[in-house]
Amino acid sequence: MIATVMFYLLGAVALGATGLAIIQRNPVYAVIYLVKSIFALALIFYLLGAPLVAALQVIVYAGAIMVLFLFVIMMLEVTPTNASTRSAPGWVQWAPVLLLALTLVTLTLVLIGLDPVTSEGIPRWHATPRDFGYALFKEYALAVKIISFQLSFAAVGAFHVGMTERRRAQLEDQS
Amino acid sequence: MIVPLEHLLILATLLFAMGLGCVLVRRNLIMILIGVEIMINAVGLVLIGASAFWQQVDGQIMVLILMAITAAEVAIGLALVVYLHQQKKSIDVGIFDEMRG
Amino acid sequence: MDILLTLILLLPLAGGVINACFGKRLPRPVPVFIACGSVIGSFLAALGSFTLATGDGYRLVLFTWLKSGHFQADVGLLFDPLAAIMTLMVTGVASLIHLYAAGYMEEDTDQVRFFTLLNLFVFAMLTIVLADNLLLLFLGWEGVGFCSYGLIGFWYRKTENADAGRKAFIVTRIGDLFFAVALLWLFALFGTISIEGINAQVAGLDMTTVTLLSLLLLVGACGKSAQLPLMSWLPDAMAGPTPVSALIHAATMVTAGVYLLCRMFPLVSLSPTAMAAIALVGIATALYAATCALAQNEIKRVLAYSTMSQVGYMFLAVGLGSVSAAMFHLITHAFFKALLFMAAGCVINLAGHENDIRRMGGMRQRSPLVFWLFIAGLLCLAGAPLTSGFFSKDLILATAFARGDIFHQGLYALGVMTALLTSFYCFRLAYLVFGGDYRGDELPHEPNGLMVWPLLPLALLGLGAGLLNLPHLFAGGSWLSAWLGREQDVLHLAIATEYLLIGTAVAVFVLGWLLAALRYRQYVQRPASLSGDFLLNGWRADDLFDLLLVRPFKKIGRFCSQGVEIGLIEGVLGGTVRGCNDLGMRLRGLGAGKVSLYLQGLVWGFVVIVGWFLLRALI
Amino acid sequence: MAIDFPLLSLLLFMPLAGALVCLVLGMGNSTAPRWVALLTAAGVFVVSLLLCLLQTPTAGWLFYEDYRWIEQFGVRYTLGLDGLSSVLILLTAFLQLLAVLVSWRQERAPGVFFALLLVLEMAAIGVLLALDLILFYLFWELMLIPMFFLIGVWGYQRRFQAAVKFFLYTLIGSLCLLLAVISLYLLHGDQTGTYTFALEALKQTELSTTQELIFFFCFMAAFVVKVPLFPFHSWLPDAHAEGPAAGSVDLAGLLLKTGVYGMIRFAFPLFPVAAQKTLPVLAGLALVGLFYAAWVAYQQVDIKRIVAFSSISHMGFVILGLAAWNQTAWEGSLLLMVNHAITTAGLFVVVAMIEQRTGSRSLDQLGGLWKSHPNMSAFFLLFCMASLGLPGLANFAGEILILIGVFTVKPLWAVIAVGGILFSATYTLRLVQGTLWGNNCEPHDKQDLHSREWLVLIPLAVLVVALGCYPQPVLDLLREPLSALLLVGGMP
Repeated sequence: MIATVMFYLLGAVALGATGLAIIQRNPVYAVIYLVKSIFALALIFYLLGAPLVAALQVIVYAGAIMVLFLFVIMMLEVTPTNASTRSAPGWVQWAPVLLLALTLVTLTLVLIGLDPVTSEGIPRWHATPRDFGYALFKEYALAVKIISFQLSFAAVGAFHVGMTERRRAQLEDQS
Repeated sequence: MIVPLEHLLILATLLFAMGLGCVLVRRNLIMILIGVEIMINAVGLVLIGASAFWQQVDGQIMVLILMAITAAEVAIGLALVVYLHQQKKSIDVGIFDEMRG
Repeated sequence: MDILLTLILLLPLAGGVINACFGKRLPRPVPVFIACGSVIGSFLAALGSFTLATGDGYRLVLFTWLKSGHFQADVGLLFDPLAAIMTLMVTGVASLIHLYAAGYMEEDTDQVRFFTLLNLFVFAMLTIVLADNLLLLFLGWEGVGFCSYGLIGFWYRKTENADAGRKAFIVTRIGDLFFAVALLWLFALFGTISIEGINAQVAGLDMTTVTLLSLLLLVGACGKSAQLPLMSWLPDAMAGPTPVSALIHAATMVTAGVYLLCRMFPLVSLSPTAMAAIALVGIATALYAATCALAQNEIKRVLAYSTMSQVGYMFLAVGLGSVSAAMFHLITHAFFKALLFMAAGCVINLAGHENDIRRMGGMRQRSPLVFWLFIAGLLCLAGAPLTSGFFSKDLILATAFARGDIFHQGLYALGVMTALLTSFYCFRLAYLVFGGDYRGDELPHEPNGLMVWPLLPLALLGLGAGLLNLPHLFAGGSWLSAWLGREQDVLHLAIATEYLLIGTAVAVFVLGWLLAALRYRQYVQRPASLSGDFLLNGWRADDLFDLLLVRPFKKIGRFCSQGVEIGLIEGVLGGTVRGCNDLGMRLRGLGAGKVSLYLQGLVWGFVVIVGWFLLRALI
Repeated sequence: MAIDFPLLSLLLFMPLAGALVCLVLGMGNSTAPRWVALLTAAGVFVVSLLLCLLQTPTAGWLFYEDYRWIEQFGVRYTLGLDGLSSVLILLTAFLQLLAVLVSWRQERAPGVFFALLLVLEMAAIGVLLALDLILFYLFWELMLIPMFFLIGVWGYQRRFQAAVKFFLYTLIGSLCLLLAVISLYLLHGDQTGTYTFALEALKQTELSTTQELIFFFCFMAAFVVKVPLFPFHSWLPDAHAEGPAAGSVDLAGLLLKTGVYGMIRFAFPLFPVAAQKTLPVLAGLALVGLFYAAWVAYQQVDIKRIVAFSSISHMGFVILGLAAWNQTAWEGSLLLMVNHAITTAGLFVVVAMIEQRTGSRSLDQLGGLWKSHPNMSAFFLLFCMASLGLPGLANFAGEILILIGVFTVKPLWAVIAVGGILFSATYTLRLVQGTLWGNNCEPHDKQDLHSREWLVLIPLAVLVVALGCYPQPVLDLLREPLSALLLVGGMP
């Protein structure tokens, strides 16, 4: 019972925080709101029986990814004044997108409503760390390896792309 | 039963729509990336929900993988943002239209 | 005989074609010989084949011109009494005029073109006369229009001349259109365009159709014969060389309308309304032209208006139902008017190429021979007793009088009135040109022999042609009426009435003479008066036409070319082009590297596809 | 008569071969291409004359060739020649011969120029012979390309705009045609199971009235633009005014004819019911165009544009004759078309000569040419008189037959059309007056006609007179084919 109430509460928080995040002029605020939304989502994950994922959500998303965002924002000194000349989109820009989003939502709702099978509800259940570990390192072992490669590629790529001109020139001088 | 699956799906849809709106409307590259994050989160929510619904861990593993991919994506993406900012001294998407037809 | 008949047509054509193709390469007098020779040959051929024309006439089909479906038009000749007498007149007068022209155009550098057109004109005129079907007649009809266009504008370096030619062509063409419609209608009704065929079948038609057809033919005839309301080209046509005026605007082309109505008389005469209309047009033109002639200052324009007036008499005669009176006047008029024009040409030469009668005078001293020739013509025109013009005009007026009812009495009265005016302007011309002393300062330019001696036979013919149809009163046998097979045209009036009519005619002639003598015996320089000006400009008919027809036409033209062509059509095209351009620019804006737009498009596409499947699922 | 030798293919591919030779020899040699072109055109003319002389006035195909071509789509290479096509092919060959002579002194890339002329001739002949709709469409589009380049490369200042306008106009029409051809093909295939583009087979397709109307409009879109009928004419004056002399001759003599040919060979027989229903519309447009073009022509200053508009006016007459739908009117229409081609070609040729000598085409600057160039002026006068419909000259014979045919069906149309004759006189006389009469032009080239020009003008002049006085041979050739085509449509 309390889980249900919590779900709706957390859902509302997630929605509200996300909504606030996307309309912020200053990206820093947006990131902060997003972190709030991520926390709410992490709790929902926990409610839905995924404590490990919930923890990772907090650690990786809020702790790593969002902080990376903050770093970049601060590094680039992106403030509303110099971020762009017309940073906050007005109604004119929002209207078609809102329409689009609404259509999308309506369509999804209709799709959901059409399927009678799903009206059962989510049972109370949680994955044991053992199950989780088994699946991850047995069935999905290959995926984990690929993902690790990918992460290292991404690191190299980010390093390469993010290099400054000066540094690039230096490197070329050396070679 | 915690909650009907529909409600979860609705929540995810709304989140996804918001992320999408953010991507489409905002002109700030960082905000666009933030929009992408929101959408990925929404997808993650659905995966977790499905995982709970069928009581299988696969969904959760998907989310894990998703997170890793996201991290990679954000790393590359932000690096690109930094690079573009070096080139143009701006991160407004309107400026990056060299591929205009 | 067939060959002779063919030669009538063929000789002038051959002459024209040879001159057109090779005239420039031939030594100088040869083209003139060819031209004159061909027309004289044609005259001789006409004389030789004259006997063929008895009764219903002689038909000769040369070849089929057009044949399609039920429609067939032959190049065929119909040589009946009417055509025969007309052929003789045309070829005869044309021969004399050609000889005269040989003298008149002696010094012109462009002789060949002149004689080519003159020959072709004679050919076209003879085609009108001899055609056995309406389409061939139409060929001649348009042919004379073209030749007169070329001849009026012969001295093309002056734009006014070319303009006059164009005016003549277009105004007569307006009439031609009506003729063309009549032709089409007649074919639709009878399935044939043969003149004999049509005339044989007209009896069965209902009255409205007959009236309409006759009126169409009337308007067609009006165009060629310069009758109201299509008369305004004739005075301007005097811009052409004098032989042209003599040939086209006196003897032949202007009478084509009368001839057409006589040709189609069995049809036309069926409708009393049409007959009355013809008579009214005739008398109105006669009166109108006579008033205009009073005030003209150029010798040839006086004659032009007199021509119009006399042709009006012929129309009146047709309207009265007397073909022989019309033809009689046509023939006598051809003689004396050709004479007058050619003599006028001599006078103009004598006055040193001066057209204006106010700057003439005393011409009698310069050349008595020309004086007497001109006077002979004028007497005929004025209707001096015992001249041909007297008899022919009198026959028309008497016919009108003999009909007895009030309408025809009125026509008679107007006819007499016109005769008075005619006599008056004739003697005005005579006094101004020949009386008194020379008022100009040009040296005379002697006409050569070729220009004078063809006038002699014409003068004799003019004075004596009355014999052709001498009425009973003068112990004549009305030969022309008999030849044309129209005994019904011969009048049988009480002797007293006849004397009364003749007395009136003589009185009118004398009265006109006296009035003219009173006014013009002594030349007085008169200031231009308002009424004189009005008459001089032909009742300002040109201005009226300009206002009613020419300007609206030009306006419509300008509207079409500026408004519709450039404004509307080009506008629509330009608009489409601009629209496409704009659309292109906009579409280009869509692809302007804006990722969010691409994404939005992607999602919309997704939405549409999902929506479509949903719709399919739901329905 | 059965002749195994593929004469029609010979006729069709002779110009193409000539064009290739022209192209090859034209590289670095400026005199060879014109001789090749002249010989080829002369050859085609001789063959087509032969075909005409071999004709007997019968309804069927005198020559017929049918080969497999693209079998999976039922496209065949089918050519057929009857009196109708033979007359028009003879006309095409004759005018093309003159076009080559007219552009004899072509300095700019003569090899390509003459090659294009010959390709154009091939395409026009192909259009007149093809009996398979795809083959027809192929030639129909093929006509566009050489014409586009002839105008766009060898024209005057605004040539490119004119060429593009011409191209777009006709292309849009043609695309409608293609659409209709393919749908008709599919429809016929669905009905009978045999998929074919053969004209005779497609005539049997059962169509509802609405379908017929739609197809008919699509077909007519292509033909009406080509003719051109009144509101679709605006490419023609530009194309004439900006195109070279040979281009104008070909436009007036070849391209315009194919539009009418398409109507009577394809559009009317394929969709008789729709044709009957739309005849009044066609007649109305034709009448409006007849007057409209005459009025606009009167306002023009450029003599080439005057002739172009007179062309539109005359084609209005032709279409009016078609709309009357009877033997006399149709024979008149076809005859007028032939005569108009000859007359207008003559006019364009002389206009080009005038421009060569005076450097101007403006009525304001011309005048008094008779004085300096009497022979040229005489020809011009002759063609002008033929154009205004003087009896005894070419155009009149056609016009009067049309009028008679129309009058028997719809008197009012004919009466209105007669009025058009008057206006044709007004602008033609203005044209004559502004160029020949008067006194205000000093041409820099005093040379009257030289021998090559005589060679071009004399045949035209002879034909103008001959066809005016004795058009019977042409009418005899046209009679049977036309009455057969009329029967297909059924009398209204």
